[in-house]
Amino acid sequence: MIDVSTPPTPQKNRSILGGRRVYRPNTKHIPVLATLALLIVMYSIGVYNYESFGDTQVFLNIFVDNAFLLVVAVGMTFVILTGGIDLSVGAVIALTTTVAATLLTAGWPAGVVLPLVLLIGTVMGLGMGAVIHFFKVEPFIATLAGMFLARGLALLIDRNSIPITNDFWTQIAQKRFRFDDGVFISLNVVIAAIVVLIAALVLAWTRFGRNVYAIGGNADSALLMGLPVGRTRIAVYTLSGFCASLGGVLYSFYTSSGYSLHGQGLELDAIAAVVIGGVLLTGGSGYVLGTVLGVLVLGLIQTIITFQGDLNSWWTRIVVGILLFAFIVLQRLVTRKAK
Amino acid sequence: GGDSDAGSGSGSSGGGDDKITLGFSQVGAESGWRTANTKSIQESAASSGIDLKFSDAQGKQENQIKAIRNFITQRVDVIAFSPVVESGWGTVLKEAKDANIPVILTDRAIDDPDTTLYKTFIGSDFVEEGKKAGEWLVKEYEGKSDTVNIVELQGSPGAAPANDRKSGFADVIKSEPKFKVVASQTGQFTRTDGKAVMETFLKSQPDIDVLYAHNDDMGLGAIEAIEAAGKKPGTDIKIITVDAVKDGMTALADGKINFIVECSPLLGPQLMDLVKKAKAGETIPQRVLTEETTFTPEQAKEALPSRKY
Amino acid sequence: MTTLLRHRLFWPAAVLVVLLASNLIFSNNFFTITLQDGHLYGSLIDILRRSAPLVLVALGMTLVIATGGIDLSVGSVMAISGALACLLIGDLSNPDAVGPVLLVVGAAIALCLVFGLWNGFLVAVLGIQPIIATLILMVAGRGVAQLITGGQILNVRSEPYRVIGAGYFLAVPVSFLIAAAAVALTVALTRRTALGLLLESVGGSPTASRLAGIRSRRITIMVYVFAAAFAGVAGLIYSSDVSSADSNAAGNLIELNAILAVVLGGTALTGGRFSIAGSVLGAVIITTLDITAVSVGVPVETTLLFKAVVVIVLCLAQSATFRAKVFGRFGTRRAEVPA
Amino acid sequence: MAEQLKMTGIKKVFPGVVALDDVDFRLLPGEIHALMGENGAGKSTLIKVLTGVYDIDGGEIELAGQKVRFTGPLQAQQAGISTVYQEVNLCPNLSVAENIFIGREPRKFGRIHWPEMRRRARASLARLDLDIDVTAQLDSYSLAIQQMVAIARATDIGTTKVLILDEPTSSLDASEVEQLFTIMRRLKADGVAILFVSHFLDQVYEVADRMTVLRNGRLIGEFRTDELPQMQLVSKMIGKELEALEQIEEHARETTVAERGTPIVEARELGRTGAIAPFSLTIHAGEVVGLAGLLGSGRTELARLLFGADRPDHGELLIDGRPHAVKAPRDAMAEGIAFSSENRRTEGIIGELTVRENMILAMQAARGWTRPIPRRKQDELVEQYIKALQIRPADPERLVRDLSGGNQQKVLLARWLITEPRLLIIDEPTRGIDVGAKAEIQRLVAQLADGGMAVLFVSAELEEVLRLSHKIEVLRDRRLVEELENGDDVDADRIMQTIAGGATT
Ligand SMILES: Nc1ncnc2c1ncn2[C@@H]1O[C@H](COP(=O)(O)OP(=O)(O)OP(=O)(O)O)[C@@H](O)[C@H]1O
Ligand SMILES: Nc1ncnc2c1ncn2[C@@H]1O[C@H](COP(=O)(O)OP(=O)(O)OP(=O)(O)O)[C@@H](O)[C@H]1O
Ligand SMILES: [Mg+2]
Ligand SMILES: [Mg+2]
Repeated sequence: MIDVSTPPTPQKNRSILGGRRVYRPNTKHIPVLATLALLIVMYSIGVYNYESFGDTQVFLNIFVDNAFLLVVAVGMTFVILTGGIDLSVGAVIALTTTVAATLLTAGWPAGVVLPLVLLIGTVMGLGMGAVIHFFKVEPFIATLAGMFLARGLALLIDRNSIPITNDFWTQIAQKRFRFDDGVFISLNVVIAAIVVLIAALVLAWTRFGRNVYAIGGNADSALLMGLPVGRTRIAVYTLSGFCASLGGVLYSFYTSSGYSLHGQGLELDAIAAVVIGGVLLTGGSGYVLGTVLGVLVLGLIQTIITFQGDLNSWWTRIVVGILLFAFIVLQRLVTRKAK
Repeated sequence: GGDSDAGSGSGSSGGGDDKITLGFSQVGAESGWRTANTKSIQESAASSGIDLKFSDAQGKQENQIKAIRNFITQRVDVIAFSPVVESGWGTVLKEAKDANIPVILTDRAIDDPDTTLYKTFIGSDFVEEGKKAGEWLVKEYEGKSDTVNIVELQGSPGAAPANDRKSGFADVIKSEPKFKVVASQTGQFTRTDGKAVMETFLKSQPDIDVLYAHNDDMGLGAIEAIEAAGKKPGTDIKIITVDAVKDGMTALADGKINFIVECSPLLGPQLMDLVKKAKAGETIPQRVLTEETTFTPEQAKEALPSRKY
Repeated sequence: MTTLLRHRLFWPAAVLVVLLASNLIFSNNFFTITLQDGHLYGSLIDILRRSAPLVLVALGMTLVIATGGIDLSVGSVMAISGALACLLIGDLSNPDAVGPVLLVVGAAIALCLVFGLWNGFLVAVLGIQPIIATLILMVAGRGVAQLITGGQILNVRSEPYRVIGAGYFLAVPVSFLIAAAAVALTVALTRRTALGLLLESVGGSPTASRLAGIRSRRITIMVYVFAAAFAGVAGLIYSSDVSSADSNAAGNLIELNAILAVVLGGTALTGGRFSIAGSVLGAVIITTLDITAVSVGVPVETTLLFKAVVVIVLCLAQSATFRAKVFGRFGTRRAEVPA
Repeated sequence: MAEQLKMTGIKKVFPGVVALDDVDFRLLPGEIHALMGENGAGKSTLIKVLTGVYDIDGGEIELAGQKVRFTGPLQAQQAGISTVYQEVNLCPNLSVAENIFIGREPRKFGRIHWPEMRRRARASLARLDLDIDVTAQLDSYSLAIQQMVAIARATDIGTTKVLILDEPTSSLDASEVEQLFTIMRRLKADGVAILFVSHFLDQVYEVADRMTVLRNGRLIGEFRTDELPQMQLVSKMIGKELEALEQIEEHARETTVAERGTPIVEARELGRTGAIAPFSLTIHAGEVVGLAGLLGSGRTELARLLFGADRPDHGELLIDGRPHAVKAPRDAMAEGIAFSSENRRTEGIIGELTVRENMILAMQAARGWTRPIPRRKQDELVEQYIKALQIRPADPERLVRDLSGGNQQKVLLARWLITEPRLLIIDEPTRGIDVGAKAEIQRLVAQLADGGMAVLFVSAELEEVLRLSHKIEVLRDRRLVEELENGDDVDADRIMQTIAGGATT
């Protein structure tokens, strides 16, 4: 944490938003930079304390194990940037995996099932967005209803967990990109990385992306400025629905199963990741990169707990809480000081 | 009390010395039963000199997969886990297999057709438990022809024990048309919900003869509701539950419950034996059943003093 | 008539009436109240009794939400308070003496106050976003509760303690009386003093409030303390109801239900204006919904769907825009843009 | 000439208020047309009805002969109507450049061309004679700059046929106003039809060709500027004869401070790095101190330091001669200091509370939550100030956000007057307030000062400062450069010179 208050502005940021100020990071970047710095500190502590924590694969596993969360969190980032929230994502994952598994078991070809399940989440997102926009229902409630609906449907379809034995699915699930002996990432990671990249580009370089920020900054003003507020808002929930079902697909690759209880509480993890990454819950401020870091923080905490290896259930929770606390408070203090 | 110590592992990873390292991923701590299960494993690991790496999945499959993957990277000697769900273990277990780490399933089975992915499965058979409950009921009402109105308190919707205990029970009683399940709702495996749902059953169902609860806790909650309604549990309404935790056994001994199907959490000693054998490369049977029985009030009175959990 | 239709709480109340009426169809003695062993007995009494914890939690949540915050930790606080109470009562030499039990109850609530202070400190002093600040306690708190109970269900045999959740006073359920007292206290506190106004002001605009000389920090801390205290009482009722502490089940997901209740009652999550009556109504609706699902025999697989449908219907009924679009003109404004 | 825009029989009803009743309005290409009326007359509502922010309850709109009805500002904008709404309606979290271009960003290969956007933003601000960092976040700038940015946004659209400016000059200085007028005249020459709303009659007479007067939501008439003398305009707006106006004119700074004992507030080398250089200043009871300076010269910063809204990091503050640590607004309030912010929308009113609640807020905050002001007392106070400040509608239970801009400003002022402060700091108190009410407020300030209250008066309007102040503090580049006793030798020119840095001291 030595020098976090004045880290150099990353080259990339300068080209996007920098301009003339070189001596000080843009205040908007501080939360992200602080998170990054603290993440490195935390990782170093892990490496120092646990044997083989420093293995490349341990680090890569965080991505392998959290690819679906990352995708969902990216969708959530858009929603939160507009000042909304999407509680349905975990349930949409459950619905996606259940439908996919059911249809695949029934012998449908993967080429049909895949787009179909992606469509399900997208349509649900579209529906929630439309209700939120047209009927002025609070996002929290609209998406909570969406959560009940999606999980309810999943439960209705099948209350048991369903194995996926489809060849295509298992092949993808077991696809590995190996770099070195025992060092690999899964296809999920690649997909998640692509999603992150696209999302970052969309947010920084497209009108849609900027409208998202504008709405989060002040939706009334955005409307008066002649921005397509309604369209953007609906699009954002649609996008989140899509990301959730894509997350569901990744989840089904990851677990090769469909189950109505998959992804329970995942919405909270996604929201936490986004907020830890420095996105303001009130909207208008934050970056996808921050979300990636937020997911890494959660993953790293999980990894540390596993490496510790002698925590029983309640100590696990308490330690997760303590680590979260330490991280967030430090992040807050660093950010405050730098500002 | 809150004195239970944190595991027994030393914190350093396996290898080096000849101590066996066991990576164990538990479902969570969602019930007293589960905690007893954890305790049994931790205690028997300590007493048989096995270095235990314990990880709690907080009820999430993804956490469990992560944990297993971490065990693999840490190169533990044996991996054991109680799967949160039945499906979806192929990928990660293949990784374990590739890394030559034997895997033991505890408590719950998985449905992967490739049985070479794990060495053995030790645990109870939930369908069988449901059947035992049903068989007792059939015997209890043998020779009577009046309709028997049954209400059922299910576990959490979708959870394997809930699904299997329901279907096992249903399979047995469907042979006789006099058994009628008039209402079946989830009590989420908890006392409060068991009580709440039973309260409503008592008002919406005019005539209840039998209560079948998927675990003791829901049954215990239901007993309170029955008493509050001015009825006598065990007499006015016959009660069957599953688990046989201490509180349940006490109620059974008091005659408030009529029959309990045991589902033992004390897998520890059996598991440690298997771990040693797996490490030594001995052949072990694919399926090891835990020794489980059923209890009537009389048996409960006998067993209670020596009950551990 | 139109003023009645316009009233904020008309639609939630209407939904409640419909729910109750639908019960009548399925169980004809739904509205019968009899005297059983010297206390009132009947489905309506069940609703009152069982709403109590949710009403309490929703009350605290209302105040927190009014300041623009949110409290996710209420469920964990419930678990802790029940666990601590049961642990301490287990150690009493005479658990049937009223005095010591009252002391124990006081101790449990005092601990909750500390947790409330903690949340308030994170939010108001350190300036951490409420959702994350309270997430810490949500995660760690349940661990603490499990630590207290050792992961087991702690049984207590204490007649005075049992009274809190399962007892009757003058034939009326004590838990209902407690909830009613809490409602009265909250109403008095917010509407008889200036607290309500200051809360709404802080929630409406923190900056403007500060410049108007409001001690927003102190007020923010106060509402979190309130929320925790009420959650603590709710936890006592919950555990006393079945004379045991189950640190896993206690307060599980209650934060979502409480927020749902608050929003159904017409308080916006963005803070500002709040309605205590609305939140109470919301909590009663949710409880009635759960009871209704059981009493009309909705199959387990469809319970969630059933809940989703009711929530959606209620939201749409409450949305003036929806009514305007479907039933003709009720409201005139299209966009609510400040002048 | 054919009308560029024609509105006929416009009607708009809000619950409880008829905001517009059968209003006709037309706008010719190549003219600047002023829309005049008191606070709450319906000017902003007419504009919002036109651009589709509100639904119309009756009437028709024609744009270039075509019947139109917009469902929202987006459509209006696409049809060539570009608007600056009354309050600054921009996104505080975006950069200045983005605020100017969002929705029509320059693009290259389908993606936003940031360097080009920044370049054009700088150019467009340069036209308003403003040189600021366009990559900085909007809310790091003062309200005046934000207003300029909004103007830049609206005037930069090449395809604009109708330009609507709702009180764009309310917090601008004379020179900025001039810049704006230059641009307006140029656009007018290009054939753009411009609708201009302002409460500054001088400005209206300077640029407008014609004007339409509204009163209480009704059309009074349409006039050529050169045919309607200022006095008559006012009487048409107010609907009364002209005594009210006379009173303003005659009230000058005839009152002088009787004696100056210990100052209520004394700043000794008080300062805050990055905001304002250390300054020294005394304010006595019964004294009106005016702050003059250009936009961004640090007037607001100075005022905020005295109130404790920001923490000083230099010097000390003496209250009644004793050093005092003013760390938060509360501390200042405890010493009888009040501060009404220039930014009423984000730092002033609380929109979802009622007029009554907004008014008593500061007093209640000072008393603490345990001692609520009795309802009867509240009603009395509120009624008194609604009357004194002519707040319309005179309904204390109406939500403040439903009030017109000028009336919101009055509510804010009332909030502080109710606390009966010893020192009242008012930053742009007459922003967006109509002539009648402005006179009222000025008289009130003078009256309060006569009654012993000290006032620190910040206004972009130099005339106003000159008229009211006993003493004028001139700021330049965030530094207090001179203090002028407001004698006969002090006039606008003299102050302008000081501001410009050319005066001999
Ligand atoms: N959203 C609204 N809801 C209810 N009433 C409103 C709303 N907007 C405006 N009004 C009322 O309509 C009337 C006209 O307001 P408007 O804002 O058009 O006045 P204005 O002429 O622009 O005044 P000002 O000079 O103060 O800006 C006022 O009485 C106001 O209270
Ligand atoms: N010309 C300028 N260049 C850069 N920044 C400016 C300029 N003018 C104002 N600012 C910004 O405006 C902010 C507020 O200045 P301040 O409020 O003290 O000015 P003021 O004298 O009150 O003027 P105003 O009439 O704009 O309120 C400052 O923080 C500064 O960042
Ligand atoms: Mg206006
Ligand atoms: Mg200013």
